[in-house]
Amino acid sequence: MTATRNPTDWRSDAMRRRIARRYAAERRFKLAGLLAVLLSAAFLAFLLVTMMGNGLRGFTRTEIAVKVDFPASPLLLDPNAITDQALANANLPMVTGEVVKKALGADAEEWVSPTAWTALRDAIKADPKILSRTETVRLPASTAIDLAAKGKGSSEAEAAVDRLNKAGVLSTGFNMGFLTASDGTDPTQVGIWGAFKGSLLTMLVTLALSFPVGVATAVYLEEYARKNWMTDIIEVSINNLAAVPSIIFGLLGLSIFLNVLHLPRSASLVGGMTLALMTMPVIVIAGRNAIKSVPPSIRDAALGIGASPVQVVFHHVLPLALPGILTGTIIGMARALGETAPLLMIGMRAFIATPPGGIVDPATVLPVQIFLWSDEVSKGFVEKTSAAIIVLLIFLLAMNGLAIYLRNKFERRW
Amino acid sequence: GCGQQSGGAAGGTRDQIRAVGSSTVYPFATAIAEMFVQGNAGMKSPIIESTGTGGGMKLFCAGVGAQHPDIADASRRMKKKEYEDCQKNGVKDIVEIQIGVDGLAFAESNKGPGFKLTPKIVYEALAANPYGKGPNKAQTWKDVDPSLPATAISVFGPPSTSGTRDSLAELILTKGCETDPAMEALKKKSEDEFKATCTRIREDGKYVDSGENDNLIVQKLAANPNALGVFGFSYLEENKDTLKDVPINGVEASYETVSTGTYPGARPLYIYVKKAHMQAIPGLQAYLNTFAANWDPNGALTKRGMVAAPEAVRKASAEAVKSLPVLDGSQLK
Amino acid sequence: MTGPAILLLLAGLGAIAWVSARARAMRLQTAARASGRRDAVHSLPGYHGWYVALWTLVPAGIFLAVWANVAPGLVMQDVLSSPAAQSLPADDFSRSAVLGEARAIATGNQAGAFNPLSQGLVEPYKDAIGKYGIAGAALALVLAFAGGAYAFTRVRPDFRARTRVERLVMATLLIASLLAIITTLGIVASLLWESFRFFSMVSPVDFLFGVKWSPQSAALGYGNDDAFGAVPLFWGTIFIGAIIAMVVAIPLGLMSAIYLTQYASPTVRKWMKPTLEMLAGVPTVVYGYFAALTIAPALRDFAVKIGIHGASSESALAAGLVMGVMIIPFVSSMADDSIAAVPQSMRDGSLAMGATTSETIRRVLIPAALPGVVGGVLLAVSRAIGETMIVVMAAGLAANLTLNPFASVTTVTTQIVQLLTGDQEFDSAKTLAAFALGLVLFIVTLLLNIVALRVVKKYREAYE
Amino acid sequence: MTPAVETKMTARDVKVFYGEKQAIKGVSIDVDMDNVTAFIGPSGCGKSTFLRTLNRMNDTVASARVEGTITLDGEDIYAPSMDVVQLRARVGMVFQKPNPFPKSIYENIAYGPRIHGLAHGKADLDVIVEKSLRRAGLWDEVKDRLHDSGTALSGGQQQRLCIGRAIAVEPEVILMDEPCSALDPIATAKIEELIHELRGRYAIVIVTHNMQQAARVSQRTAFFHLGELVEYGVTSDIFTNPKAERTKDYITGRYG
Amino acid sequence: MTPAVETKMTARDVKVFYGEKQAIKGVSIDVDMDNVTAFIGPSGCGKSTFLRTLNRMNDTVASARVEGTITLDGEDIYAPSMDVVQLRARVGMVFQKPNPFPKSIYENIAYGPRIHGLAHGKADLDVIVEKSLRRAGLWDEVKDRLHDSGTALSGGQQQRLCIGRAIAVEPEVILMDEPCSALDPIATAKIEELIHELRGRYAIVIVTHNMQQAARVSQRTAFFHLGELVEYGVTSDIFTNPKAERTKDYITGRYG
Ligand SMILES: Nc1ncnc2c1ncn2[C@@H]1O[C@H](COP(=O)(O)OP(=O)(O)OP(=O)(O)O)[C@@H](O)[C@H]1O
Ligand SMILES: Nc1ncnc2c1ncn2[C@@H]1O[C@H](COP(=O)(O)OP(=O)(O)OP(=O)(O)O)[C@@H](O)[C@H]1O
Ligand SMILES: [Mg+2]
Ligand SMILES: [Mg+2]
Ligand SMILES: O=P([O-])([O-])[O-]
Repeated sequence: MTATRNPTDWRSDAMRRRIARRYAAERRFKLAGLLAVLLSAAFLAFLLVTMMGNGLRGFTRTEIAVKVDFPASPLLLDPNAITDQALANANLPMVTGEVVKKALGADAEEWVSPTAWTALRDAIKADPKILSRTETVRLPASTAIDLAAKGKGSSEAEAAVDRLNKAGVLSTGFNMGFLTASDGTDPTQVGIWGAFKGSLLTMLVTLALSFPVGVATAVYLEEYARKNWMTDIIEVSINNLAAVPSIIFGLLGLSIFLNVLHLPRSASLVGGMTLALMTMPVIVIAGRNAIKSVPPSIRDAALGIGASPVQVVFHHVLPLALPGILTGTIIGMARALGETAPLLMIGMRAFIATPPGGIVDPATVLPVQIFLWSDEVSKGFVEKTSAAIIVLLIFLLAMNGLAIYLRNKFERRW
Repeated sequence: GCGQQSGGAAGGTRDQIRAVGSSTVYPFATAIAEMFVQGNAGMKSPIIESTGTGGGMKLFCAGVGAQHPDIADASRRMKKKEYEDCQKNGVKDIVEIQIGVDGLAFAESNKGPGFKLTPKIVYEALAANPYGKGPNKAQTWKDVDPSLPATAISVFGPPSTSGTRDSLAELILTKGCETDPAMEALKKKSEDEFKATCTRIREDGKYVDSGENDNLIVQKLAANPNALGVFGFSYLEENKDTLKDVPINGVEASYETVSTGTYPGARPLYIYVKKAHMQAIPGLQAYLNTFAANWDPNGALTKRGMVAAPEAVRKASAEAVKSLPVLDGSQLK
Repeated sequence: MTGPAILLLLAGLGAIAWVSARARAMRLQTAARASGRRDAVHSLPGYHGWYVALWTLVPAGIFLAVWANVAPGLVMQDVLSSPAAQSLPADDFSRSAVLGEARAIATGNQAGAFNPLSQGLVEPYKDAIGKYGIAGAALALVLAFAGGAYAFTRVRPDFRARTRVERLVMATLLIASLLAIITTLGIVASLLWESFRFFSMVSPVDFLFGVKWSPQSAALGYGNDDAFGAVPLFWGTIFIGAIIAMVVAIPLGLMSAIYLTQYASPTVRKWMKPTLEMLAGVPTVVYGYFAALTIAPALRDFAVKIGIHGASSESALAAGLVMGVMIIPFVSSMADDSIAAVPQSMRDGSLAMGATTSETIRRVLIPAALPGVVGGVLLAVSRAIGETMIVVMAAGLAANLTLNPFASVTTVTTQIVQLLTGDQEFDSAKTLAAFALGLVLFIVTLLLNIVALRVVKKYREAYE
Repeated sequence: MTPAVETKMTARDVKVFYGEKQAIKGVSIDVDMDNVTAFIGPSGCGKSTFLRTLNRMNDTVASARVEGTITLDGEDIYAPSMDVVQLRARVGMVFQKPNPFPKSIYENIAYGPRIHGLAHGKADLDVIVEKSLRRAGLWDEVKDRLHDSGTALSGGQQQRLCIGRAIAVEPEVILMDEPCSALDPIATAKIEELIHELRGRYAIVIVTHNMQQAARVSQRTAFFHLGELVEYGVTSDIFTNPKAERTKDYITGRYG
Repeated sequence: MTPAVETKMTARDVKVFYGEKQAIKGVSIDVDMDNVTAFIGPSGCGKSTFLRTLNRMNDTVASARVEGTITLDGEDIYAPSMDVVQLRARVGMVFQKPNPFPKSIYENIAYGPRIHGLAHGKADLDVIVEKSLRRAGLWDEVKDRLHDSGTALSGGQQQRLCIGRAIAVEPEVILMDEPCSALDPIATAKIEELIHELRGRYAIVIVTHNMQQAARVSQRTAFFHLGELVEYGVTSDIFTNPKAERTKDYITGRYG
């Protein structure tokens, strides 16, 4: 041992400077942390704002009010025999063109959407008596006019919009069709209902398969499995499945469900099965954690008065773990709802203009619809893509929000 | 459960039309699908997948039955090899219908330098092995032709499964290649070698294979003023505000030049239908009729950027829709 | 008898079995209890009910499942032996087409025949289907009755019905958990099988070490030689997922976790944590769209402005940057967990020595949590390299071996999508290459995952 | 050591292993009906382990293995014919930390009778619940809030609830593992009082680390050390006149 | 209660709140240099809480709030001018469970001097490490494996390492919160011996739940109950002749 050291002089200048330096470092470090948080949040905000900026316009559409003198139009329809087929045979697209030209001028045909005649059809269907009088019908504007009316159009279209505005026939309103229609070729006419229903059916299949299996597995592994090689393999499999890239599940779906089992291509059934394989491990892991967090003292209590192991689990452990399991399930389902890549592999990327009727019908899902629209030629699709993204995000955020709420609400400190 | 119903025997059921193939035809096929649904009350919407002409042909020729598509969309004619493939798999009676014409358009961003190209330039810029003289060394357009700017060669184009790519090879590259007389000799010597020399595209990143989505190419071009893009004429039409045409041999791609065939990149568009499916799949005939009703010069398809076929061709096609003549494989190349 | 009807009938039988067995057990037990012996009664009456109901339903159900697979064959045989079947075409393909159509008409799935031959087979089909339908239903009912009766005779006060029922519950649970293994095996088998076919066309050495990737030219018939060198793909994947994305995600994720756990007030934490978690909830297709439409062009403009002319509008940087943002919550939640797992006593120990918070974090907490953090980063890397939509939409298809972040590179997942969408020919090297790539991806993520979990587990154990 | 009372449970040469490790090294003991038996000993000596062999709660620990014979009313409780579920109903258990189910007070008590089918109808069950709560000395405190959550009670009340829960299935033996160690002195006193009242009706075994408590509530005391039963006898003898050296050292606070 | 020794720390009417709940209810006490002061009392009475006010470790608990005055050498340690970092270096702390950093033995000791800049160069640091380990009575046991992990030591060694770690920054006061409760009797004896040796060089405060230990190591004992300081005085007095009734009850094992 060397000579005893002098007690530290905490008041010396050197020590004071040192401490000041240490506090400065402390502040810098804290600031770096704050910046990291803010930067991450800013990115999220930027993303959301961009999507909103582009997408909100997608929920509206421009309409042109056209006065239609039905008796004078080249329409050959008997007001007393309006059937779908009669309407289909009436060559409405041509009639619509004529009507528009008559009302707004020779070049006006370009201004309404190519599918504007459906508005005419719907008006006649709603009230066949219309055929005997003059009536104002609101026809959806073409993409060019629509964009120009929203301030993003070409110069010609803007000139046309000016003219229409002067005539007072242009109006912009909420686009109900966007929520009720399906995929289409004309951006003013497309909607998300088909894809949304496809998503719904797919999620239904996913949930029906992954939830029972996932919970059963979690219960077995956490409560009953003895530690042996088989449990080890199951555990390793599940942990690994949870980390397998989603596209690999797509490959599995393609080569097994489609090519070996010959299940129908593009169907929600196969999509749901593929996503179920992906979601199951998430539920298992969440379920195990939830079960694990039920304190052993509850099990002891039940066992101690003579409950069987199965009763212990079904009477006590599962009800207590349920919020945790549900949280995990919602998170897993949210992930599945946003998943795109594996579904591309099994052909859920086709153009399908009618909503699927069941789980074996060809369908697409919201994220894939977004992907498809993002590749569309017409510029009108940009805002529709963003609008669809907004819808998807609302759902996902709601699901995640629900999960967070559940987690906070039922978070127990035993 | 479902496997037994739809798989197994070829019967099964499908009440929706299924079409696959060309991304060039895709917008027209979907537009027709939409009109078909609106014009035929109670019909389900056809399912249309854009796989590229080649990919579509493979699916189409895989067999007859519910799990195989009814229609193949094509931006070039069916190849002999594909026809034989079809025959081998029991797809015997095929009906060929030309629906219109398209131009193989070259485009650049509005901010681009204003290229002027010839097939020869394109060939020398893009060939893997120009005139069989070893790997392509051209880095900038100027290396190919002194009149062009010294910007790096960068062409976005469709992949090998696409009919557009085949058209590029046939209509432009081969023409450019044939400007060298030595190639004539080569063609006589070995067809295969000639094909490889004249159509194989370089793979060193100068030609960027951009997938089936022509729209992606459009977006990338808009963002990249020094690049060129190759795609269907309709895409150019739709994006006139961001892109401009690059003339070939001094001819601009326009409705007139394409329809009259003066534009070197003009090519026919087809759909192929399985005759065996005509009665099995509800609405198939009506779908074809809808096509026929809309391919006139002032029809709905031209509004979407398709170029109408010459009058005579349209007449023949309309006749084909009615009588459904079986394609004779011996005419194919 | 139709499927739903028989199922409904069985369900009814099950319910009856449950109710009657339960009632009987209750009666018997009341009598037995009077004897006073505690073990005279074993299970609650409800368990007897379940026991008998299960014996009624399970054997019959299993039989029906088997029957549903056997019956079509029997029906087919019957139909083939009918006189109308003698005129069927010889070749299998058209023959099964006709049979399939006839069956579809017979079961009401199709309205009319387009092959005249099949119309004649509709009646034989209807007959056969009806015959075997009734046979199957009858057998199922017999089984249900037999099972139920057997079980019913066993209802006695001290019969251990609960044990039996619980055994079945356990078996069900076990079977469910085996599904994970089956899925894993399915993945491995399908990947291995297709990859094996691929490697019989292309040498694995060329695939793993080749530097030229041009499957399109292979598909055009220029030969498979040196068209499938996957090194540029591997590089692109690593460049985007393991380098650029991590450069973004690690500092931001780690520092966010530190700030939120160690500095932020409870209110800030309560709001910011879910906000950051939202980044993980945004679907990748949205990130892809955002990267392709907003970030990539901006980056390209920026690059051109600072004088990088070769900048591509599909730069590795755009995809990597956005992917990094997506990964932030993974890193931060793993870091959060690891830091939280460091015992409070470590923190106290350091603070009690007079260390500042940041000194404690940097010199005690992070070193102590390092294995956990590293494990988390490995998991994040495995997540990033498997990510598909962002790169499909924002990264390029050009297989470049480059270090320039503004250049375009392609990744394994992009190529898988590219190779498999549309063209589905299952024996070309081009299609199979997708599976070989999938196999590599699977193995790599698996290894990363195993290593990461090991590391994390070891680390957890250290503080238990 | 051989009192003239009814012997309820006997253990003969019981050994317990956790994997390789032996936690109980051949313990023989008789538990009788009219006395409260206390197990004392330093931490880790195996008191809890041994207690849990008496109602086979050790079955739930995968690594645990029990050798030797334990009988209840002369019947081997480890015999294959013994139904564990019934055994545990007959040999009730109260744990160190009060562990009521997160259900209502009523449901806590009613759970056992329900799964064992002891009640016929709601009225019957009500009677059982009231009786059990009365015996557990909790009735007056909770009779107006039977449908409040059991976890909302104070620690001492919770522990009495747990005792009531055990009583509700009419056990013959009650095992208590340090039932007061998580409680404050007042609650402790209440539980001790309750044990006094329950004595005679049930055979009671209590593990405690508090020697004063053992002295207060028990008539027989067993001293464990390192998995062995060092000394077993009348409580007052053990505390005033321990025979073994180790017992003496422990009681005078030399270790533990 | 007023001995003629140097007073190191004083507390005057200290109150501590955890949120709404008051854990310390006005405690005044003097800690002096030459004695070991022991805090005893039943679990939850506030011993740890009060100890932690002495080096402001309670600052790290968000809900904790301290009222009253505490001085170190006459300086108010809760004054805004007081630097917590310095304070904690001057008032060291040893915890209940040994908590060496997961670093080498050397690094564990060197940590404090490093962050406070007490060593000038490697050689100087080596000297500090050796001296601290010697004082903690650990040098001979670890001198050949200074670069092994500190967590690889036995529990008793770890606790001595923690004491050495505290010593290395030259503190003036050392606070120990039940430093032996996680240790076996032999390790406990070693630590008690160490405390004897350290006495006089540092003012030492030790919390213990083991009354024998308090009797063995301390010269002054403070008895806490329900957040109050019930009695404070010379250890032998407290144990043989407690003034307060509560103290007496506690010492004779009536509760706790
Ligand atoms: N589940 C287990 N696995 C392995 N060893 C165990 C297990 N439970 C207890 N032990 C070991 O068995 C021995 C006896 O433990 P037991 O809990 O019976 O002691 P105890 O006397 O009740 O102690 P305490 O007073 O702390 O409760 C101890 O060494 C303990 O570490
Ligand atoms: N972080 C905290 N938040 C709220 N209450 C606390 C906190 N820490 C301690 N308490 C409460 O303050 C009171 C005194 O606790 P303290 O830990 O000081 O007691 P103790 O005498 O050290 O007990 P033990 O001997 O068990 O360590 C207790 O009622 C305790 O529940
Ligand atoms: Mg114990
Ligand atoms: Mg304490
Ligand atoms: O998609 P293609 O038209 O290029 O085949």
